[in-house]
Amino acid sequence: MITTYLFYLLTFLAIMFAIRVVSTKNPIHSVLYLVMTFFAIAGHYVLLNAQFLAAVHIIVYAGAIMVLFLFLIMLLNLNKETEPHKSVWLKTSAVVASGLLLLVLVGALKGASTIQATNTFNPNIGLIENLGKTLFNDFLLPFELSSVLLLSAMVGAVMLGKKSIK
Amino acid sequence: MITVLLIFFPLVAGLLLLFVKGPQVKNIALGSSILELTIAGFALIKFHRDATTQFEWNCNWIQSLGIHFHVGIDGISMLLVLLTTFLVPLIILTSFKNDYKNPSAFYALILIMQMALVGVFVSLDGFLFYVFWELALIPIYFICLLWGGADRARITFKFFVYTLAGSLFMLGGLIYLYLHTPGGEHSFDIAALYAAGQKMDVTHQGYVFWAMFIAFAVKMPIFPFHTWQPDTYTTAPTQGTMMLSGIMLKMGTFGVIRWLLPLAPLGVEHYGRVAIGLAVFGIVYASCIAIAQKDFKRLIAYSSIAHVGLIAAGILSMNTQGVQGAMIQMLSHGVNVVGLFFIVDIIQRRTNTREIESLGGIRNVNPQFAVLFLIILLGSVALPLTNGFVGEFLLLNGVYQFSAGMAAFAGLSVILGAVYMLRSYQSIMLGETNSITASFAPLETSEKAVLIIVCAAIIAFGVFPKPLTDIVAPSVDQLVAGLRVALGR
Amino acid sequence: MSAIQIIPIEWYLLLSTVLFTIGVAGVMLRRNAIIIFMSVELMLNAVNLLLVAFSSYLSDSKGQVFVFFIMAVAAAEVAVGLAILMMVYRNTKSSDINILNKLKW
Amino acid sequence: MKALILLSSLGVIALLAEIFSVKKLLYPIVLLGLITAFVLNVFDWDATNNIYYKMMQFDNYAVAFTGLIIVVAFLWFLMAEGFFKEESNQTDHFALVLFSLVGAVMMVSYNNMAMLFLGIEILSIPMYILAGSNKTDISSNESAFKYLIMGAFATGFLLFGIALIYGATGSFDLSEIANAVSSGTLSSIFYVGVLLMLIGMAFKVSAAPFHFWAPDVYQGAPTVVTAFMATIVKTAAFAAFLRLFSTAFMGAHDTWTNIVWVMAALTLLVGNITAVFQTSTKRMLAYSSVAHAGYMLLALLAGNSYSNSAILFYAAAYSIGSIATFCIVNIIASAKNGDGIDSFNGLGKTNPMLAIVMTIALLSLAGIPPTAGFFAKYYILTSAFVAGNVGLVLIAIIASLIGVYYYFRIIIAMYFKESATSEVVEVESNHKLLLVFVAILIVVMGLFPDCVIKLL
Amino acid sequence: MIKLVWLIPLLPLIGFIIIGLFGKKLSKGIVGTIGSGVILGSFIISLGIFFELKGGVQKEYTIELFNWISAGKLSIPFSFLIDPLSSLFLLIITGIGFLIHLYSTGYMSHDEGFSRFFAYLNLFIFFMLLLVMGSNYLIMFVGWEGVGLCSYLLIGFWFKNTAYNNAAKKAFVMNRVGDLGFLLGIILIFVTFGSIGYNDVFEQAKNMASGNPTITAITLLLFIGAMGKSAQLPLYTWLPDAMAGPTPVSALIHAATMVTAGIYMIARSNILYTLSPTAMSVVAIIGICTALFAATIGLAQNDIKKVLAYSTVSQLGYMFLALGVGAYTGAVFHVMTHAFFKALLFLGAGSVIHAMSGEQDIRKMGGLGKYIPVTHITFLIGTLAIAGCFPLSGFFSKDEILAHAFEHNKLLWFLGVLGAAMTTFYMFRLYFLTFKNKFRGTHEQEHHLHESPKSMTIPLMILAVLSVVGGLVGIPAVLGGTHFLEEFLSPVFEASSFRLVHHLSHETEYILMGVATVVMIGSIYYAYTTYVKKATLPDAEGEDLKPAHKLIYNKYWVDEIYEKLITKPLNFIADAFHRMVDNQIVDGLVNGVGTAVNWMSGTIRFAQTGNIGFYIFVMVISIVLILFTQLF
Repeated sequence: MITTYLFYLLTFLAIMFAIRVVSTKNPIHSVLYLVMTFFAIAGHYVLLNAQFLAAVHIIVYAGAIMVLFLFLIMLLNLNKETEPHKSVWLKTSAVVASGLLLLVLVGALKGASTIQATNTFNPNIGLIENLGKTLFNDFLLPFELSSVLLLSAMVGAVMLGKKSIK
Repeated sequence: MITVLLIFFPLVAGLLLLFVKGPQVKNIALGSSILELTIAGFALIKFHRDATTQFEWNCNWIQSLGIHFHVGIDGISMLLVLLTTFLVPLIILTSFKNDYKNPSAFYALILIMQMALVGVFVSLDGFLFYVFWELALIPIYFICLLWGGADRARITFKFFVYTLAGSLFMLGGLIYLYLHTPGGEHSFDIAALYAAGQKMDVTHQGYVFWAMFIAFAVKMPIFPFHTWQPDTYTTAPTQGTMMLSGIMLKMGTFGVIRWLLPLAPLGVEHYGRVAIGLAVFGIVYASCIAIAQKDFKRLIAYSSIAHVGLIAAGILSMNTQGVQGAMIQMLSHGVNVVGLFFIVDIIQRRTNTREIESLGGIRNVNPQFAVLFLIILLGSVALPLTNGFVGEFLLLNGVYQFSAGMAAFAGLSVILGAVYMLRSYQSIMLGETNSITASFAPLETSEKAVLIIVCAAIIAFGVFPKPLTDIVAPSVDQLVAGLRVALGR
Repeated sequence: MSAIQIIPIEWYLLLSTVLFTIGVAGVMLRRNAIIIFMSVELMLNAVNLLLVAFSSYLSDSKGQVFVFFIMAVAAAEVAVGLAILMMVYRNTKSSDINILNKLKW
Repeated sequence: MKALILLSSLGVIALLAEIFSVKKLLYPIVLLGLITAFVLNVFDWDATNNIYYKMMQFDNYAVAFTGLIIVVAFLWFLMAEGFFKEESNQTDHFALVLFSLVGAVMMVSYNNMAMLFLGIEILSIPMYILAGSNKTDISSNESAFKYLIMGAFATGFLLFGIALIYGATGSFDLSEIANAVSSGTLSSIFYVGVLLMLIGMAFKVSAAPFHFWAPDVYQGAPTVVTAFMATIVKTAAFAAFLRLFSTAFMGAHDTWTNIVWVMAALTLLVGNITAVFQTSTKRMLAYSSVAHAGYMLLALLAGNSYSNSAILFYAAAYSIGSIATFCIVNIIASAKNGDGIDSFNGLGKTNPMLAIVMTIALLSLAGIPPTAGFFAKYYILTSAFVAGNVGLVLIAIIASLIGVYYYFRIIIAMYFKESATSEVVEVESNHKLLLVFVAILIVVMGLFPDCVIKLL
Repeated sequence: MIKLVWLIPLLPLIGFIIIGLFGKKLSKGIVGTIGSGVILGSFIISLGIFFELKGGVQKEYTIELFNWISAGKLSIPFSFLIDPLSSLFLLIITGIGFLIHLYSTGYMSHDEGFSRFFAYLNLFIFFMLLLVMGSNYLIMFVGWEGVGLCSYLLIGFWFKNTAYNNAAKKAFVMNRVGDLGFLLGIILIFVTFGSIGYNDVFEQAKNMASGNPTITAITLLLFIGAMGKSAQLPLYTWLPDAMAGPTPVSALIHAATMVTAGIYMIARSNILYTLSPTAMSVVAIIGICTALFAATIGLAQNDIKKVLAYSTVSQLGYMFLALGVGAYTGAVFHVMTHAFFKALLFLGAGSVIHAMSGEQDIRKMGGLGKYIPVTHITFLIGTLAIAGCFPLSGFFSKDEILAHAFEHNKLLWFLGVLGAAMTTFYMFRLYFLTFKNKFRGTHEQEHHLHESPKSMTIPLMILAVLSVVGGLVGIPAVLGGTHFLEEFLSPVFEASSFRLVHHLSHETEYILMGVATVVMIGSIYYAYTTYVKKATLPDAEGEDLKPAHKLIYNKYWVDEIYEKLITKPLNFIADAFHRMVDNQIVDGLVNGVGTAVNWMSGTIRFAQTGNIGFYIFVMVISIVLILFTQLF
């Protein structure tokens, strides 16, 4: 039962914080709410027996990515509620559109219960050992190639970030 | 082999011409076109007067799609190859007094266009035919765009898109047939396409008919697909107009004979009456409009619509007289219209106007020109013993067998043609001279040569068309017989 | 006790759909580029959550491994995105996306 | 596969060149590397194997597309030499382009969603950066920014789709998914996943109504980068799109054919119609690029034996034509300080060579015989015809007529309009060489298309 | 001789080519000699052939030169048919043609277009010969159109004058109207009989039943051609206008030869017409109507040539009347006699005009008899001949026609006699006004009056003789003759005469002749009293006329009606088609497509707002739509 309650709680938090992320005016607050959302999601990961992933998630998102955001906001001095408002009309239409999307998606995804698990239940699936095996056997090639991704992101970020030398 | 030579010689000559500069360009162009005519003449000598396809050349081109470089000449093709190779030297000769900028490109384009035209007439593969068909459009587009008259950009563009639109429908029709070719492998070979078309039922042949008819109708052009034509003819440089009206127009009529009739005989039988109706209406319609024209070049353009309408009607009535008449008339019309447009050119270069009303009395100053003009005019109004008559008589005969009423209506062009041609002749040549025409310069040698050749052809073909009919008759008979079989008559 | 044995998969599906939609709404609603980026992150996290849920439900580790890649990509995207944002900011002194509408029609 | 490794290494070499100060040599090394990669790639022909736990399938399809990508990349490098002359970011540019090529190769050879996803991202992220590589130019900034935000947004949907498909089938492997589809009833979330992936892919190939990014991004990015996007990125995206839908989702085609039908029609019409009014050649080409995606969608939709080679040929014809046009637009735009159509005025007189090549390229793009573009269109139409999509064929015909309309505006400007100045635009000799080569290639491909279509 | 038949048309053609190409360089004498000489050559050959036919057993020769047109089963040889009918026409054409050529050497001697004139004349003879010699309808059509062309060229001979050019054009176009009918008729013949050779067609036709609707259609179509060429109602208006040409042309083409082509054609197709009583009736009715109609107009004309022109129309009407009542021989007979006296009258008129220095208005003439005696006498002979005075040629031919008409229908006869009375009246009116009383012209003209040169008067004299004796070839049995012509032509009309049997008692014929003669004398007397005794003059221009007079003076306003009814609407339609239909609707549609694309482009591109928010919004909406449509 506790799991169920935890699920409800985490779900509630995640959605609440997520909504705050998009609705808060101050970017700093947004960042912080997003961090909170990430924590809630990490909780879900734990609930789903993905302990390792939960840890990585916290480290990567809350630790690295979010700090990057904060850093940039501070650097560019954006921590003010300077964002001009979109007109009500636009906001309404945006909300309606996303509401519709939600409706459609929810409606479309009703049939998920027919999914049949092919494997027998294994609670250790999210453990580092299992993941490591999968990652370095099946997914070795993408793993290696993701280095190319990160490398190019790095090169790119540096290139764009540095001042042009005239 | 000779067919391949006929196709590629002008191309090579044209490409080489691009690298020639200086005053020799005209002569080289003329020389190579005459050489091409010689090749055609050689082919004519070796040509057996029967219905077989000769000088065939068939090799794989796009193997995976069953597309071959398959060319050959039968009577129908022979006549049009002759027309093309005969007219191109004339057309080049007509330009000897024009000073075009960048002449090497001009003549190269003409020769390349000749290559495409010959290609169209000898193709025995649907895809190859289409490629040549489209290829012919590019040089003429640039000829018109680069050397044309006022407002040419818009007009030539309209012409290009219009004809392209038509041909795309044809492409659709060809692909459709290609996908229905019998046997395991699809093929674009003409025989396979014929077989594919003829085994379809009326409805599907109807699709093929309309898809291809539109392409040909635009090219010819037939009412109501003609509106690109007067503007284009008027705007294009004279040689371009001649290429367009003298030869390119025949692509449409040839297409109907070679590709439309045997591909969809039932379709033609079933829907042809609408097409013939359009063509016949177009004859009278265009003739009427010609009466209202003030610009002589435009007048001829409209008269050309009228003539070609009759040709189309004759072909679509699917009998020997109609088709044979069409073949003869294609040749005659090609010669006549080149002559007429050259006359416009001569007048325009000397007087800087084509306004019928503002001219007059040229006959007083230049009787020789008047006589040559008159002969060409008579050919155009189909006076007996000129080339125009033979074709027109056979065509009317063919249409009559389809429908007497249609023939009578189409025959109105006999009257209306006389009305507008004589009216313009009177206005331009007769009466007293005025300030514009008083100093009408005498004909240059090259001009005289062209006009005399044209006139000679007009009379020779009118008096003794047999050499031409002999070439084409067996093929036409075979075609019509084949159609009879296909229609179960 | 794993959640997967108690909580039906639909719930997770629903949750991630909601989160995803909130992310979409954020992208549409906001004009501040940074918040838009964050909304995109939210979308990606919704997907991550879904993948993890499926992974557990199917007892298949591939789903979780996939999440790693998404994280890597997200990190890369954020790095590049923020670099671009910084560059834009240098030129326009703003992070308002509506300023960036010179290219149109 | 070997090509993939070589390309990655080339990228790293480019980065190292900065350190070892052999920048001067880099350009020839890269060209040489591309040639080598091409040769290595040829050796993979007919060596069909699933490698690395079926992560990749380097079948002939992949080899053919990889070959195409390398060839186009080679031509692109010839064209874009100036882009690598800028001292400060030289190696970065090299590395980014090469890395994106790695992504492209992944996209044509993947057999696993992870590879697809990574491929897309590896291709896209350098593109985001390169689009903004003209750092002080606000248009370039805007371009990069729009590309990034919208790209990331679309990636979200793509990933959501992948997740759903994973949920429904328990696999990321294309063949396993295909098996699952054919083996029986799948949960409805699978179909949602298919549609969401379709949307993600449609975005990448800039199919309407997910094409909005393309014109803006293409216009704002430096011209050479635009050329890269229009050719290699588009080719790779289509190869990926086709591979995904012709293998994994073929069994579920009822779900997506209607959508693709509508998308193709919309793309054709919107792309072509909107291009008509453009005054900037670059933007016009951007819209035309959208339109060309529409034609390729036709083949994709057809899903028959013609589709693969049709898309390969179309991509090849289109890419080569685009390389030529973008090269000339780049030359003209830098010489005349603007890429408006009127900057082409009188080019036929001042630079006949440029004008002729441009004409051939435009004729190819417009699909006029005997150019490659014609056969490409023809082949696409055939495949659509075989599939019975006559309505789409009609739309495509109409669309290509409209296409002629705007391509010819440039031709008319070159030959008909008078130039304000009669000065001759300077063209570097390597560009001349490239252009002549490309022009010949266009015609040769148009005349002998068999050499390409026989591959697949 | 028969082997030389190809020379008959070839000689004029050679003459045409020589004069046409080198005429400018040759002297007038040589041109005249060549021009007339070739015709004379043809005439001699024709004469030879005539006698060969007359004497020989074989009455029909077909000479094939080459295969002209062939398409499927349609095969048209270029070949000639020589039989009594064509040989008779050959004689008329070459004979009168020669005389007129001769006359022209004098008449045209001062014209700068002398050589051109002879070239045209020779060409005309060539085509006219083709017309009558052809062995099938298409060769006839060749000649038919060819003479039309020459007529066009010769009417507009003085091409600087716009009115003349208009007249020429009108002639050509009106002829073309008829030609279309003819052409369609030929095609129908081909469709019906599978051939257009006379022999094939007539052989098949002989076995057909009378009243076959196809035959009626063919004959009516052919008759349309005849109406155009032979100036019958309603296509006659070109002929009076054609008087714009030089007078020899009027004599040759517009009186003696070309205009009788229609009669030749129907006579040639007699079997077809015989088979169609309907067509016969139509021919007869149109003929008599034309005869009367033109005669009434002739009563009030003041231009010497116009009077003769209307008289020609009227006489042609008689010939058609003859054809319509089945008197084929009579029609041909009248063609011949009419050729003599009408050529004579025209040439005489030409001589008068020559003397008057170009004046053609008879109100300004008078008393010319004493100045130009030869012309005067010959003109009088011609006038008497046309009036049908015994025993001049006109008497016999007209009598034959009227007799057949009487036999066929009394009303037709009555109308015919009425027309004859009018003919006599206006011809004598012309004669009296021209040659009697005092000269009414200017002094200058009077001073200038002189007899024409020999080259002109000799033809006049020859023709006068022919007009007198020409009737002798057709003296009817009732007057003790053998009617040589009927016998000679009988092979041609054999098949028809088999179906049309004539019975008319001698008494009746005498009475008819008597009536005709009385009427003629009455008319002459009335004309004499009016114009000689009372010396009445026709009203001058612009005077108020009585309604009936006004009506005929203005030729029933037919030209004006045609102008309103045909020319104006045609121009209006042409203009409407051009401006409205072609430019606005047809081309408008085409251009409209372009404009629409442009407009759409201008509109749709604004969807590309440049705003990321909007792009994303559209994407989301599209996604919603896609999911919604596909999943629900």
